[in-house]
Amino acid sequence: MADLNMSVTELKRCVLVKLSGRIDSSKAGEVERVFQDLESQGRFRIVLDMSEVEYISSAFLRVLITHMKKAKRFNRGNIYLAAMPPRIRDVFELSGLLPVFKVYDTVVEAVGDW
Amino acid sequence: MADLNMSVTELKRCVLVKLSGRIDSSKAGEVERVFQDLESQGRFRIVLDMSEVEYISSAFLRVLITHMKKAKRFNRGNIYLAAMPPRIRDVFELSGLLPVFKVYDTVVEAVGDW
Amino acid sequence: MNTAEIVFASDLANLSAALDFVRAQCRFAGASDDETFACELATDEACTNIIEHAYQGRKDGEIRLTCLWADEVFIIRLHDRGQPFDPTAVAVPPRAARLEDVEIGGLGLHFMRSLMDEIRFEFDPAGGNTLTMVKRLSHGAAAPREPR
Amino acid sequence: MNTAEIVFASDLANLSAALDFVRAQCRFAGASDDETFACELATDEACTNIIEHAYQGRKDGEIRLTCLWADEVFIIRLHDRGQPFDPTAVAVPPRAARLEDVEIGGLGLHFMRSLMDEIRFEFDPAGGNTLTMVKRLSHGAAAPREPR
Ligand SMILES: Nc1ncnc2c1ncn2[C@@H]1O[C@H](COP(=O)(O)OP(=O)(O)O)[C@@H](O)[C@H]1O
Ligand SMILES: Nc1ncnc2c1ncn2[C@@H]1O[C@H](COP(=O)(O)OP(=O)(O)O)[C@@H](O)[C@H]1O
Repeated sequence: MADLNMSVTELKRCVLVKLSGRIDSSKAGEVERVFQDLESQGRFRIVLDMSEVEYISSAFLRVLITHMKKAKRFNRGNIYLAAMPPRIRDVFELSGLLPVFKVYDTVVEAVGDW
Repeated sequence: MADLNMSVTELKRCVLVKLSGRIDSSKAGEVERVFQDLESQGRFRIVLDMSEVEYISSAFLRVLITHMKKAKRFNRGNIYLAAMPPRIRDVFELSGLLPVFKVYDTVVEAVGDW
Repeated sequence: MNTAEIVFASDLANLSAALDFVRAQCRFAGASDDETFACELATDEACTNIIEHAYQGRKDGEIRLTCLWADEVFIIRLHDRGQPFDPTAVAVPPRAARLEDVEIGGLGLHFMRSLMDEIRFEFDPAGGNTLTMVKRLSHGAAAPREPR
Repeated sequence: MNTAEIVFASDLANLSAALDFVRAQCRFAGASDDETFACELATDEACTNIIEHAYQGRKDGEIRLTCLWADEVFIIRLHDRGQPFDPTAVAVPPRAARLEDVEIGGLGLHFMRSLMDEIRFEFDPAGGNTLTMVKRLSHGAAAPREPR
Protein backbone atom coordinates (compact mmCIF):
# COMPACT_ATOMS: atom_id res chain seq x y z
CA MET A 1 0.00 0.00 0.00
CA ALA A 2 2.74 2.40 1.03
CA ASP A 3 3.89 4.15 -2.13
CA LEU A 4 7.54 4.61 -2.88
CA ASN A 5 9.32 7.39 -1.03
CA MET A 6 12.91 8.47 -1.43
CA SER A 7 15.18 10.82 0.50
CA VAL A 8 18.78 11.79 -0.19
CA THR A 9 21.15 13.00 2.55
CA GLU A 10 24.64 14.22 1.72
CA LEU A 11 27.12 13.01 4.33
CA LYS A 12 30.81 13.87 4.58
CA ARG A 13 32.19 10.83 2.79
CA CYS A 14 29.12 9.41 1.01
CA VAL A 15 25.48 9.97 0.08
CA LEU A 16 22.76 8.20 2.07
CA VAL A 17 19.72 7.30 -0.04
CA LYS A 18 16.73 6.07 1.94
CA LEU A 19 14.05 4.16 0.03
CA SER A 20 10.71 3.42 1.68
CA GLY A 21 7.62 1.55 0.59
CA ARG A 22 6.97 -0.52 -2.50
CA ILE A 23 9.35 -0.56 -5.47
CA ASP A 24 7.38 -2.53 -8.05
CA SER A 25 8.57 -2.74 -11.67
CA SER A 26 6.73 0.46 -12.55
CA LYS A 27 8.60 2.36 -9.81
CA ALA A 28 12.14 1.16 -10.49
CA GLY A 29 12.52 4.05 -12.96
CA GLU A 30 12.05 6.56 -10.13
CA VAL A 31 14.93 5.00 -8.23
CA GLU A 32 17.01 5.01 -11.40
CA ARG A 33 16.49 8.76 -11.73
CA VAL A 34 17.98 9.32 -8.27
CA PHE A 35 21.09 7.35 -9.24
CA GLN A 36 21.35 9.30 -12.51
CA ASP A 37 21.11 12.60 -10.63
CA LEU A 38 23.87 11.57 -8.24
CA GLU A 39 26.06 10.41 -11.13
CA SER A 40 25.62 13.72 -12.92
CA GLN A 41 26.83 15.42 -9.74
CA GLY A 42 29.85 13.15 -9.65
CA ARG A 43 28.66 11.40 -6.50
CA PHE A 44 29.42 7.69 -6.65
CA ARG A 45 29.81 6.66 -3.00
CA ILE A 46 26.34 5.65 -2.01
CA VAL A 47 24.69 3.89 0.94
CA LEU A 48 21.15 2.59 0.36
CA ASP A 49 19.04 2.48 3.51
CA MET A 50 16.60 -0.36 2.76
CA SER A 51 15.08 -0.64 6.23
CA GLU A 52 11.64 0.55 5.12
CA VAL A 53 11.44 -1.12 1.73
CA GLU A 54 8.41 -3.41 1.61
CA TYR A 55 8.60 -4.83 -1.87
CA ILE A 56 11.06 -5.10 -4.78
CA SER A 57 11.06 -6.90 -8.14
CA SER A 58 13.76 -7.83 -10.63
CA ALA A 59 13.44 -4.38 -12.22
CA PHE A 60 14.93 -2.81 -9.07
CA LEU A 61 17.79 -5.35 -9.10
CA ARG A 62 18.45 -4.46 -12.73
CA VAL A 63 18.67 -0.75 -11.89
CA LEU A 64 20.95 -1.52 -8.95
CA ILE A 65 23.35 -3.66 -11.01
CA THR A 66 23.51 -1.11 -13.82
CA HIS A 67 24.35 1.78 -11.51
CA MET A 68 26.65 -0.21 -9.27
CA LYS A 69 28.72 -0.99 -12.36
CA LYS A 70 28.89 2.74 -13.12
CA ALA A 71 29.73 3.63 -9.53
CA LYS A 72 32.62 1.14 -9.34
CA ARG A 73 34.17 2.22 -12.63
CA PHE A 74 37.64 3.85 -12.16
CA ASN A 75 37.40 2.73 -8.53
CA ARG A 76 35.42 5.90 -7.81
CA GLY A 77 32.70 4.41 -5.60
CA ASN A 78 30.10 1.72 -4.93
CA ILE A 79 26.52 1.27 -3.74
CA TYR A 80 26.42 -0.31 -0.29
CA LEU A 81 23.18 -1.95 0.87
CA ALA A 82 22.15 -1.49 4.50
CA ALA A 83 19.41 -2.79 6.79
CA MET A 84 17.55 -5.10 4.39
CA PRO A 85 14.30 -6.51 5.80
CA PRO A 86 14.20 -10.35 5.68
CA ARG A 87 11.72 -10.59 2.81
CA ILE A 88 13.76 -8.18 0.66
CA ARG A 89 16.90 -10.16 1.44
CA ASP A 90 15.04 -13.29 0.24
CA VAL A 91 14.57 -11.68 -3.16
CA PHE A 92 18.28 -10.83 -3.39
CA GLU A 93 19.10 -14.39 -2.41
CA LEU A 94 16.72 -15.82 -4.99
CA SER A 95 18.41 -13.69 -7.65
CA GLY A 96 21.80 -15.25 -6.86
CA LEU A 97 23.26 -11.76 -6.83
CA LEU A 98 23.98 -11.45 -3.12
CA PRO A 99 27.73 -12.25 -3.54
CA VAL A 100 28.29 -9.18 -5.72
CA PHE A 101 26.84 -6.72 -3.18
CA LYS A 102 28.35 -5.21 -0.07
CA VAL A 103 25.61 -5.76 2.51
CA TYR A 104 25.53 -4.26 6.02
CA ASP A 105 23.18 -4.98 8.91
CA THR A 106 22.88 -1.31 9.84
CA VAL A 107 23.14 2.05 8.13
CA VAL A 108 25.78 3.12 10.65
CA GLU A 109 28.07 0.26 9.68
CA ALA A 110 27.67 0.98 5.98
CA VAL A 111 28.31 4.72 6.31
CA GLY A 112 31.23 4.00 8.66
CA ASP A 113 32.84 1.81 6.01
CA TRP A 114 33.45 4.70 3.59
CA MET B 1 -11.80 -5.45 9.86
CA ALA B 2 -11.93 -4.84 13.61
CA ASP B 3 -13.99 -7.68 15.07
CA LEU B 4 -16.73 -7.04 17.60
CA ASN B 5 -15.59 -6.40 21.16
CA MET B 6 -17.80 -5.82 24.18
CA SER B 7 -17.10 -4.71 27.75
CA VAL B 8 -19.54 -4.30 30.63
CA THR B 9 -18.89 -1.93 33.55
CA GLU B 10 -21.24 -1.79 36.52
CA LEU B 11 -21.72 1.77 37.67
CA LYS B 12 -23.68 2.99 40.68
CA ARG B 13 -26.97 3.74 38.96
CA CYS B 14 -26.61 1.92 35.63
CA VAL B 15 -24.55 -0.49 33.58
CA LEU B 16 -22.22 0.85 30.90
CA VAL B 17 -21.90 -1.45 27.88
CA LYS B 18 -19.17 -0.52 25.44
CA LEU B 19 -19.38 -2.03 21.95
CA SER B 20 -16.42 -1.72 19.57
CA GLY B 21 -15.83 -2.79 15.99
CA ARG B 22 -18.18 -4.30 13.46
CA ILE B 23 -21.64 -5.57 14.38
CA ASP B 24 -22.76 -7.29 11.18
CA SER B 25 -25.91 -9.43 11.12
CA SER B 26 -23.96 -12.50 12.19
CA LYS B 27 -22.67 -10.67 15.28
CA ALA B 28 -25.94 -9.17 16.52
CA GLY B 29 -26.58 -12.39 18.48
CA GLU B 30 -23.47 -11.74 20.59
CA VAL B 31 -24.82 -8.35 21.59
CA GLU B 32 -28.18 -9.94 22.33
CA ARG B 33 -26.50 -12.36 24.78
CA VAL B 34 -25.10 -9.44 26.77
CA PHE B 35 -28.58 -7.92 27.10
CA GLN B 36 -29.99 -11.31 28.12
CA ASP B 37 -27.31 -11.71 30.78
CA LEU B 38 -28.07 -8.28 32.20
CA GLU B 39 -31.81 -8.98 32.18
CA SER B 40 -31.30 -12.25 34.04
CA GLN B 41 -29.39 -10.25 36.69
CA GLY B 42 -32.29 -7.80 36.94
CA ARG B 43 -30.22 -4.97 35.44
CA PHE B 44 -32.32 -2.83 33.12
CA ARG B 45 -30.70 0.62 33.26
CA ILE B 46 -28.19 0.52 30.47
CA VAL B 47 -25.96 3.01 28.67
CA LEU B 48 -24.50 1.85 25.34
CA ASP B 49 -21.17 3.46 24.50
CA MET B 50 -21.19 3.40 20.69
CA SER B 51 -18.09 5.57 20.15
CA GLU B 52 -16.04 2.75 18.65
CA VAL B 53 -18.72 0.99 16.64
CA GLU B 54 -17.70 0.89 12.98
CA TYR B 55 -20.61 -0.93 11.38
CA ILE B 56 -24.19 -2.02 12.21
CA SER B 57 -27.02 -3.60 10.25
CA SER B 58 -30.76 -3.93 10.80
CA ALA B 59 -30.15 -7.07 12.89
CA PHE B 60 -28.53 -4.91 15.58
CA LEU B 61 -31.46 -2.48 15.49
CA ARG B 62 -33.84 -5.42 15.91
CA VAL B 63 -31.93 -6.63 18.98
CA LEU B 64 -31.90 -3.11 20.38
CA ILE B 65 -35.66 -2.60 19.93
CA THR B 66 -36.49 -6.00 21.43
CA HIS B 67 -34.42 -5.44 24.56
CA MET B 68 -35.35 -1.80 24.94
CA LYS B 69 -38.96 -2.90 25.08
CA LYS B 70 -38.06 -5.37 27.85
CA ALA B 71 -36.00 -2.79 29.73
CA LYS B 72 -38.80 -0.21 29.73
CA ARG B 73 -41.46 -2.65 30.92
CA PHE B 74 -42.83 -1.73 34.41
CA ASN B 75 -40.82 1.47 34.11
CA ARG B 76 -37.77 -0.39 35.34
CA GLY B 77 -35.17 0.97 32.93
CA ASN B 78 -34.13 1.84 29.38
CA ILE B 79 -31.20 1.58 26.98
CA TYR B 80 -29.58 4.97 26.37
CA LEU B 81 -27.39 5.43 23.31
CA ALA B 82 -24.23 7.51 23.67
CA ALA B 83 -21.48 8.85 21.37
CA MET B 84 -22.70 7.51 18.03
CA PRO B 85 -20.23 8.01 15.15
CA PRO B 86 -21.81 9.87 12.19
CA ARG B 87 -22.08 6.87 9.90
CA ILE B 88 -23.78 4.79 12.60
CA ARG B 89 -26.19 7.64 13.26
CA ASP B 90 -26.98 7.65 9.52
CA VAL B 91 -28.17 4.05 9.80
CA PHE B 92 -30.42 4.89 12.76
CA GLU B 93 -31.79 7.83 10.79
CA LEU B 94 -32.42 5.68 7.72
CA SER B 95 -34.36 3.23 9.90
CA GLY B 96 -36.72 5.99 11.01
CA LEU B 97 -36.26 4.76 14.58
CA LEU B 98 -34.27 7.69 15.95
CA PRO B 99 -37.34 9.28 17.65
CA VAL B 100 -37.86 6.26 19.91
CA PHE B 101 -34.30 6.30 21.31
CA LYS B 102 -32.72 8.45 23.98
CA VAL B 103 -29.52 9.61 22.31
CA TYR B 104 -26.63 11.45 24.02
CA ASP B 105 -23.55 13.07 22.52
CA THR B 106 -21.29 11.76 25.25
CA VAL B 107 -21.16 8.79 27.61
CA VAL B 108 -20.89 11.18 30.58
CA GLU B 109 -24.18 12.87 29.70
CA ALA B 110 -25.95 9.53 29.31
CA VAL B 111 -24.65 8.10 32.58
CA GLY B 112 -25.40 11.39 34.34
CA ASP B 113 -29.02 11.18 33.22
CA TRP B 114 -29.78 8.09 35.35
CA MET C 1 -16.15 -4.50 -16.51
CA ASN C 2 -14.08 -6.11 -13.73
CA THR C 3 -15.47 -8.98 -11.69
CA ALA C 4 -14.89 -10.82 -8.45
CA GLU C 5 -16.93 -13.78 -7.31
CA ILE C 6 -17.17 -16.08 -4.31
CA VAL C 7 -19.48 -18.96 -3.57
CA PHE C 8 -20.36 -19.85 0.01
CA ALA C 9 -22.86 -21.83 2.06
CA SER C 10 -25.98 -20.17 3.49
CA ASP C 11 -24.54 -20.06 7.00
CA LEU C 12 -24.40 -16.77 8.93
CA ALA C 13 -20.89 -17.83 9.98
CA ASN C 14 -19.79 -16.95 6.44
CA LEU C 15 -21.28 -13.46 6.43
CA SER C 16 -18.34 -11.51 7.86
CA ALA C 17 -15.94 -12.96 5.28
CA ALA C 18 -18.40 -12.18 2.48
CA LEU C 19 -18.58 -8.56 3.66
CA ASP C 20 -14.76 -8.41 3.86
CA PHE C 21 -14.77 -9.54 0.25
CA VAL C 22 -17.17 -6.83 -0.87
CA ARG C 23 -15.19 -4.23 1.05
CA ALA C 24 -11.93 -5.30 -0.62
CA GLN C 25 -13.46 -4.98 -4.10
CA CYS C 26 -15.06 -1.60 -3.23
CA ARG C 27 -11.69 -0.28 -2.09
CA PHE C 28 -10.10 -1.56 -5.24
CA ALA C 29 -12.81 0.02 -7.40
CA GLY C 30 -12.06 3.37 -5.77
CA ALA C 31 -15.38 3.63 -3.91
CA SER C 32 -15.48 6.24 -1.14
CA ASP C 33 -15.87 5.16 2.49
CA ASP C 34 -19.57 6.05 2.38
CA GLU C 35 -20.14 4.14 -0.84
CA THR C 36 -18.25 1.16 0.59
CA PHE C 37 -20.37 1.26 3.75
CA ALA C 38 -23.55 1.33 1.66
CA CYS C 39 -22.45 -1.62 -0.47
CA GLU C 40 -21.53 -3.64 2.60
CA LEU C 41 -24.75 -2.91 4.42
CA ALA C 42 -26.87 -3.74 1.37
CA THR C 43 -24.96 -7.01 0.94
CA ASP C 44 -25.37 -7.84 4.62
CA GLU C 45 -29.14 -7.36 4.48
CA ALA C 46 -29.48 -9.25 1.21
CA CYS C 47 -27.40 -12.22 2.41
CA THR C 48 -29.23 -12.34 5.73
CA ASN C 49 -32.56 -12.43 3.90
CA ILE C 50 -31.34 -15.21 1.63
CA ILE C 51 -30.17 -17.25 4.62
CA GLU C 52 -33.24 -16.63 6.79
CA HIS C 53 -36.01 -16.41 4.22
CA ALA C 54 -34.96 -17.94 0.88
CA TYR C 55 -33.17 -20.90 2.48
CA GLN C 56 -35.31 -20.69 5.67
CA GLY C 57 -32.33 -21.24 7.95
CA ARG C 58 -30.86 -24.19 6.02
CA LYS C 59 -27.07 -23.89 6.22
CA ASP C 60 -26.18 -25.84 3.09
CA GLY C 61 -27.75 -23.66 0.43
CA GLU C 62 -25.45 -22.12 -2.14
CA ILE C 63 -24.96 -18.35 -2.34
CA ARG C 64 -22.98 -16.86 -5.20
CA LEU C 65 -21.77 -13.29 -4.64
CA THR C 66 -20.42 -11.41 -7.64
CA CYS C 67 -18.98 -7.90 -7.68
CA LEU C 68 -18.74 -6.17 -11.05
CA TRP C 69 -17.32 -2.72 -11.52
CA ALA C 70 -16.16 -0.16 -14.02
CA ASP C 71 -15.09 3.46 -13.60
CA GLU C 72 -18.37 4.88 -12.40
CA VAL C 73 -20.39 1.97 -11.13
CA PHE C 74 -20.19 -0.89 -8.64
CA ILE C 75 -22.63 -3.79 -9.00
CA ILE C 76 -23.33 -6.52 -6.45
CA ARG C 77 -25.09 -9.65 -7.66
CA LEU C 78 -26.40 -12.37 -5.35
CA HIS C 79 -27.66 -15.68 -6.60
CA ASP C 80 -29.43 -18.40 -4.59
CA ARG C 81 -31.61 -21.43 -5.19
CA GLY C 82 -34.01 -20.95 -2.27
CA GLN C 83 -37.64 -19.80 -2.10
CA PRO C 84 -38.63 -16.92 -4.37
CA PHE C 85 -40.77 -14.10 -2.92
CA ASP C 86 -42.63 -11.01 -4.05
CA PRO C 87 -40.56 -7.92 -3.25
CA THR C 88 -43.31 -5.58 -4.47
CA ALA C 89 -45.41 -6.83 -1.55
CA VAL C 90 -42.85 -5.58 0.98
CA ALA C 91 -43.70 -2.03 2.02
CA VAL C 92 -41.52 0.54 3.75
CA PRO C 93 -41.98 -0.06 7.48
CA PRO C 94 -44.24 2.62 8.99
CA ARG C 95 -42.46 5.31 11.03
CA ALA C 96 -43.33 4.98 14.69
CA ALA C 97 -42.97 7.80 17.19
CA ARG C 98 -43.40 5.59 20.24
CA LEU C 99 -41.39 2.46 21.02
CA GLU C 100 -44.58 0.47 21.69
CA ASP C 101 -45.64 0.96 18.08
CA VAL C 102 -42.37 -0.20 16.51
CA GLU C 103 -42.75 -3.44 14.58
CA ILE C 104 -39.78 -5.78 14.76
CA GLY C 105 -38.23 -6.34 11.33
CA GLY C 106 -38.93 -5.22 7.82
CA LEU C 107 -35.92 -2.88 7.60
CA GLY C 108 -33.64 -4.99 5.41
CA LEU C 109 -35.26 -4.33 2.06
CA HIS C 110 -35.79 -0.68 2.98
CA PHE C 111 -32.02 -0.33 3.63
CA MET C 112 -31.13 -2.04 0.36
CA ARG C 113 -33.47 0.21 -1.60
CA SER C 114 -32.29 3.37 0.16
CA LEU C 115 -28.56 2.73 0.05
CA MET C 116 -28.22 1.51 -3.52
CA ASP C 117 -29.10 3.44 -6.67
CA GLU C 118 -30.95 0.53 -8.21
CA ILE C 119 -32.04 -2.91 -7.06
CA ARG C 120 -33.60 -5.64 -9.20
CA PHE C 121 -34.89 -9.13 -8.35
CA GLU C 122 -35.18 -11.90 -10.91
CA PHE C 123 -36.80 -15.24 -10.06
CA ASP C 124 -36.24 -18.10 -12.45
CA PRO C 125 -37.86 -21.42 -11.43
CA ALA C 126 -35.07 -23.32 -13.18
CA GLY C 127 -32.05 -21.06 -12.63
CA GLY C 128 -32.75 -19.68 -9.17
CA ASN C 129 -33.06 -16.18 -7.71
CA THR C 130 -30.82 -13.30 -8.70
CA LEU C 131 -30.61 -9.94 -6.94
CA THR C 132 -28.70 -7.16 -8.68
CA MET C 133 -27.81 -3.99 -6.76
CA VAL C 134 -26.14 -1.01 -8.44
CA LYS C 135 -24.18 1.78 -6.76
CA ARG C 136 -22.92 4.75 -8.76
CA LEU C 137 -19.42 5.82 -7.72
CA SER C 138 -18.54 9.48 -7.32
CA HIS C 139 -14.76 9.15 -7.17
CA GLY C 140 -14.99 12.37 -5.23
CA ALA C 141 -12.58 12.10 -2.32
CA ALA C 142 -10.12 9.35 -3.21
CA ALA C 143 -8.48 8.89 -6.60
CA PRO C 144 -9.80 5.83 -8.43
CA ARG C 145 -7.41 2.90 -8.12
CA GLU C 146 -8.94 1.13 -11.11
CA PRO C 147 -6.35 0.35 -13.79
CA ARG C 148 -7.33 1.99 -17.04
CA MET D 1 -13.51 -22.06 -6.83
CA ASN D 2 -13.73 -18.30 -6.23
CA THR D 3 -12.69 -15.83 -8.89
CA ALA D 4 -11.73 -12.20 -9.32
CA GLU D 5 -10.84 -10.62 -12.63
CA ILE D 6 -9.70 -7.28 -13.99
CA VAL D 7 -8.84 -6.16 -17.47
CA PHE D 8 -6.33 -3.38 -18.06
CA ALA D 9 -4.16 -1.82 -20.76
CA SER D 10 -0.53 -2.88 -21.20
CA ASP D 11 0.80 0.29 -19.59
CA LEU D 12 3.24 0.07 -16.67
CA ALA D 13 1.16 2.83 -15.05
CA ASN D 14 -1.48 0.16 -14.35
CA LEU D 15 0.90 -2.26 -12.65
CA SER D 16 0.64 -1.00 -9.06
CA ALA D 17 -3.17 -1.21 -9.11
CA ALA D 18 -3.02 -4.72 -10.58
CA LEU D 19 -0.69 -5.79 -7.74
CA ASP D 20 -3.04 -4.17 -5.19
CA PHE D 21 -5.79 -6.29 -6.70
CA VAL D 22 -3.83 -9.53 -6.39
CA ARG D 23 -2.87 -8.64 -2.82
CA ALA D 24 -6.51 -8.02 -1.87
CA GLN D 25 -7.59 -11.42 -3.21
CA CYS D 26 -4.63 -13.18 -1.53
CA ARG D 27 -5.58 -11.65 1.81
CA PHE D 28 -9.14 -12.70 1.29
CA ALA D 29 -8.11 -16.25 0.37
CA GLY D 30 -6.23 -16.47 3.67
CA ALA D 31 -2.76 -16.54 2.10
CA SER D 32 0.12 -15.87 4.50
CA ASP D 33 2.25 -12.74 4.09
CA ASP D 34 4.99 -14.77 2.40
CA GLU D 35 2.54 -16.43 0.01
CA THR D 36 1.02 -13.04 -0.77
CA PHE D 37 4.46 -11.57 -1.47
CA ALA D 38 5.27 -14.48 -3.79
CA CYS D 39 2.00 -14.09 -5.72
CA GLU D 40 2.55 -10.35 -6.09
CA LEU D 41 6.13 -10.68 -7.25
CA ALA D 42 5.27 -13.41 -9.78
CA THR D 43 2.41 -11.24 -11.10
CA ASP D 44 4.70 -8.21 -11.31
CA GLU D 45 7.31 -10.12 -13.35
CA ALA D 46 4.68 -11.71 -15.57
CA CYS D 47 2.89 -8.41 -16.30
CA THR D 48 6.16 -6.60 -16.94
CA ASN D 49 7.17 -9.29 -19.44
CA ILE D 50 3.81 -9.05 -21.18
CA ILE D 51 4.13 -5.26 -21.44
CA GLU D 52 7.80 -5.22 -22.50
CA HIS D 53 8.09 -8.39 -24.57
CA ALA D 54 4.67 -9.68 -25.63
CA TYR D 55 3.31 -6.18 -26.47
CA GLN D 56 6.84 -4.77 -27.07
CA GLY D 57 6.11 -1.56 -25.21
CA ARG D 58 2.72 -0.89 -26.86
CA LYS D 59 0.46 0.65 -24.22
CA ASP D 60 -2.89 -0.31 -25.70
CA GLY D 61 -2.67 -4.10 -25.50
CA GLU D 62 -5.24 -5.88 -23.36
CA ILE D 63 -4.18 -7.80 -20.25
CA ARG D 64 -6.72 -9.92 -18.41
CA LEU D 65 -5.75 -10.85 -14.84
CA THR D 66 -7.81 -13.54 -13.12
CA CYS D 67 -7.37 -14.82 -9.57
CA LEU D 68 -9.00 -18.15 -8.72
CA TRP D 69 -8.84 -19.75 -5.31
CA ALA D 70 -10.18 -22.49 -3.11
CA ASP D 71 -9.17 -23.61 0.37
CA GLU D 72 -5.66 -24.78 -0.41
CA VAL D 73 -4.70 -23.13 -3.65
CA PHE D 74 -4.39 -19.69 -5.23
CA ILE D 75 -4.17 -19.42 -9.02
CA ILE D 76 -3.18 -16.39 -11.06
CA ARG D 77 -4.02 -16.37 -14.73
CA LEU D 78 -2.77 -13.75 -17.20
CA HIS D 79 -4.05 -13.46 -20.72
CA ASP D 80 -2.67 -11.27 -23.51
CA ARG D 81 -2.78 -11.04 -27.31
CA GLY D 82 0.83 -10.08 -27.91
CA GLN D 83 3.81 -12.03 -29.29
CA PRO D 84 4.15 -15.63 -28.15
CA PHE D 85 7.61 -16.91 -27.10
CA ASP D 86 9.35 -20.12 -26.15
CA PRO D 87 9.73 -20.28 -22.37
CA THR D 88 11.72 -23.53 -22.55
CA ALA D 89 14.45 -21.55 -24.31
CA VAL D 90 14.86 -19.24 -21.29
CA ALA D 91 17.52 -20.66 -18.97
CA VAL D 92 18.19 -19.83 -15.33
CA PRO D 93 20.61 -16.89 -15.36
CA PRO D 94 24.14 -18.09 -14.51
CA ARG D 95 25.34 -17.23 -10.99
CA ALA D 96 28.09 -14.66 -11.09
CA ALA D 97 30.56 -14.14 -8.26
CA ARG D 98 31.90 -10.85 -9.63
CA LEU D 99 29.86 -7.81 -10.58
CA GLU D 100 31.60 -7.59 -13.98
CA ASP D 101 30.19 -10.99 -14.92
CA VAL D 102 26.55 -10.22 -14.03
CA GLU D 103 24.30 -10.11 -17.08
CA ILE D 104 21.53 -7.55 -16.95
CA GLY D 105 18.10 -9.19 -17.04
CA GLY D 106 16.76 -12.70 -17.30
CA LEU D 107 15.56 -12.88 -13.67
CA GLY D 108 11.82 -12.48 -14.22
CA LEU D 109 11.01 -15.99 -15.36
CA HIS D 110 13.39 -17.43 -12.76
CA PHE D 111 11.47 -15.59 -10.02
CA MET D 112 8.11 -16.79 -11.35
CA ARG D 113 9.32 -20.39 -11.49
CA SER D 114 10.92 -20.23 -8.03
CA LEU D 115 8.12 -18.45 -6.19
CA MET D 116 5.14 -20.37 -7.54
CA ASP D 117 4.50 -24.10 -7.22
CA GLU D 118 3.58 -24.48 -10.87
CA ILE D 119 3.65 -22.26 -13.95
CA ARG D 120 2.27 -23.09 -17.36
CA PHE D 121 2.25 -21.14 -20.65
CA GLU D 122 -0.28 -21.75 -23.40
CA PHE D 123 -0.01 -20.01 -26.77
CA ASP D 124 -3.03 -20.10 -29.01
CA PRO D 125 -2.63 -18.28 -32.35
CA ALA D 126 -6.36 -17.49 -32.35
CA GLY D 127 -7.10 -17.02 -28.63
CA GLY D 128 -3.89 -15.41 -27.42
CA ASN D 129 -1.36 -16.25 -24.72
CA THR D 130 -2.33 -17.58 -21.30
CA LEU D 131 -0.01 -17.92 -18.33
CA THR D 132 -1.28 -19.91 -15.33
CA MET D 133 0.62 -19.76 -12.04
CA VAL D 134 -0.36 -21.90 -9.05
CA LYS D 135 0.52 -21.29 -5.39
CA ARG D 136 -0.41 -23.85 -2.72
CA LEU D 137 -1.63 -22.21 0.47
CA SER D 138 -0.48 -23.45 3.86
CA HIS D 139 -3.01 -21.62 6.06
CA GLY D 140 -0.26 -21.92 8.66
CA ALA D 141 -0.02 -18.62 10.49
CA ALA D 142 -3.30 -16.82 9.88
CA ALA D 143 -6.75 -18.38 10.01
CA PRO D 144 -8.28 -18.73 6.54
CA ARG D 145 -10.84 -16.03 5.91
CA GLU D 146 -12.44 -17.98 3.09
CA PRO D 147 -16.17 -18.55 3.65
CA ARG D 148 -16.94 -22.26 3.74
N1 LIG E 1 -34.46 -13.34 -0.27
C1 LIG E 1 -35.71 -13.51 0.22
N2 LIG E 1 -36.35 -14.66 0.03
C2 LIG E 1 -37.58 -14.84 0.50
N3 LIG E 1 -38.27 -13.90 1.19
C3 LIG E 1 -37.69 -12.73 1.42
C4 LIG E 1 -36.39 -12.47 0.95
N4 LIG E 1 -36.09 -11.22 1.32
C5 LIG E 1 -37.13 -10.73 1.97
N5 LIG E 1 -38.12 -11.63 2.05
C6 LIG E 1 -39.46 -11.41 2.66
O1 LIG E 1 -39.63 -10.00 2.80
C7 LIG E 1 -39.85 -9.65 4.17
C8 LIG E 1 -39.17 -8.31 4.49
O2 LIG E 1 -37.79 -8.47 4.45
P1 LIG E 1 -36.84 -7.42 5.17
O3 LIG E 1 -37.26 -6.07 4.75
O4 LIG E 1 -35.44 -7.76 4.87
O5 LIG E 1 -37.11 -7.58 6.71
P2 LIG E 1 -36.90 -8.79 7.71
O6 LIG E 1 -36.01 -9.77 7.07
O7 LIG E 1 -36.29 -8.13 8.89
O8 LIG E 1 -38.26 -9.33 7.97
C9 LIG E 1 -39.30 -10.81 4.97
O9 LIG E 1 -39.92 -10.95 6.20
C10 LIG E 1 -39.55 -11.99 4.04
O10 LIG E 1 -40.88 -12.45 4.21
N1 LIG F 1 5.42 -12.73 -22.10
C1 LIG F 1 6.50 -12.79 -22.90
N2 LIG F 1 6.35 -12.59 -24.21
C2 LIG F 1 7.39 -12.64 -25.04
N3 LIG F 1 8.65 -12.90 -24.63
C3 LIG F 1 8.88 -13.10 -23.34
C4 LIG F 1 7.81 -13.05 -22.39
N4 LIG F 1 8.33 -13.32 -21.20
C5 LIG F 1 9.64 -13.51 -21.36
N5 LIG F 1 9.98 -13.39 -22.65
C6 LIG F 1 11.35 -13.58 -23.22
O1 LIG F 1 12.13 -14.27 -22.24
C7 LIG F 1 13.27 -13.52 -21.87
C8 LIG F 1 13.55 -13.71 -20.38
O2 LIG F 1 12.54 -13.10 -19.60
P1 LIG F 1 12.78 -12.72 -18.10
O3 LIG F 1 13.35 -13.91 -17.40
O4 LIG F 1 11.54 -12.19 -17.52
O5 LIG F 1 13.92 -11.61 -18.10
P2 LIG F 1 13.90 -10.12 -18.71
O6 LIG F 1 12.49 -9.74 -18.99
O7 LIG F 1 14.51 -9.33 -17.60
O8 LIG F 1 14.77 -10.21 -19.92
C9 LIG F 1 12.94 -12.10 -22.25
O9 LIG F 1 14.10 -11.34 -22.52
C10 LIG F 1 12.07 -12.28 -23.48
O10 LIG F 1 12.88 -12.47 -24.64
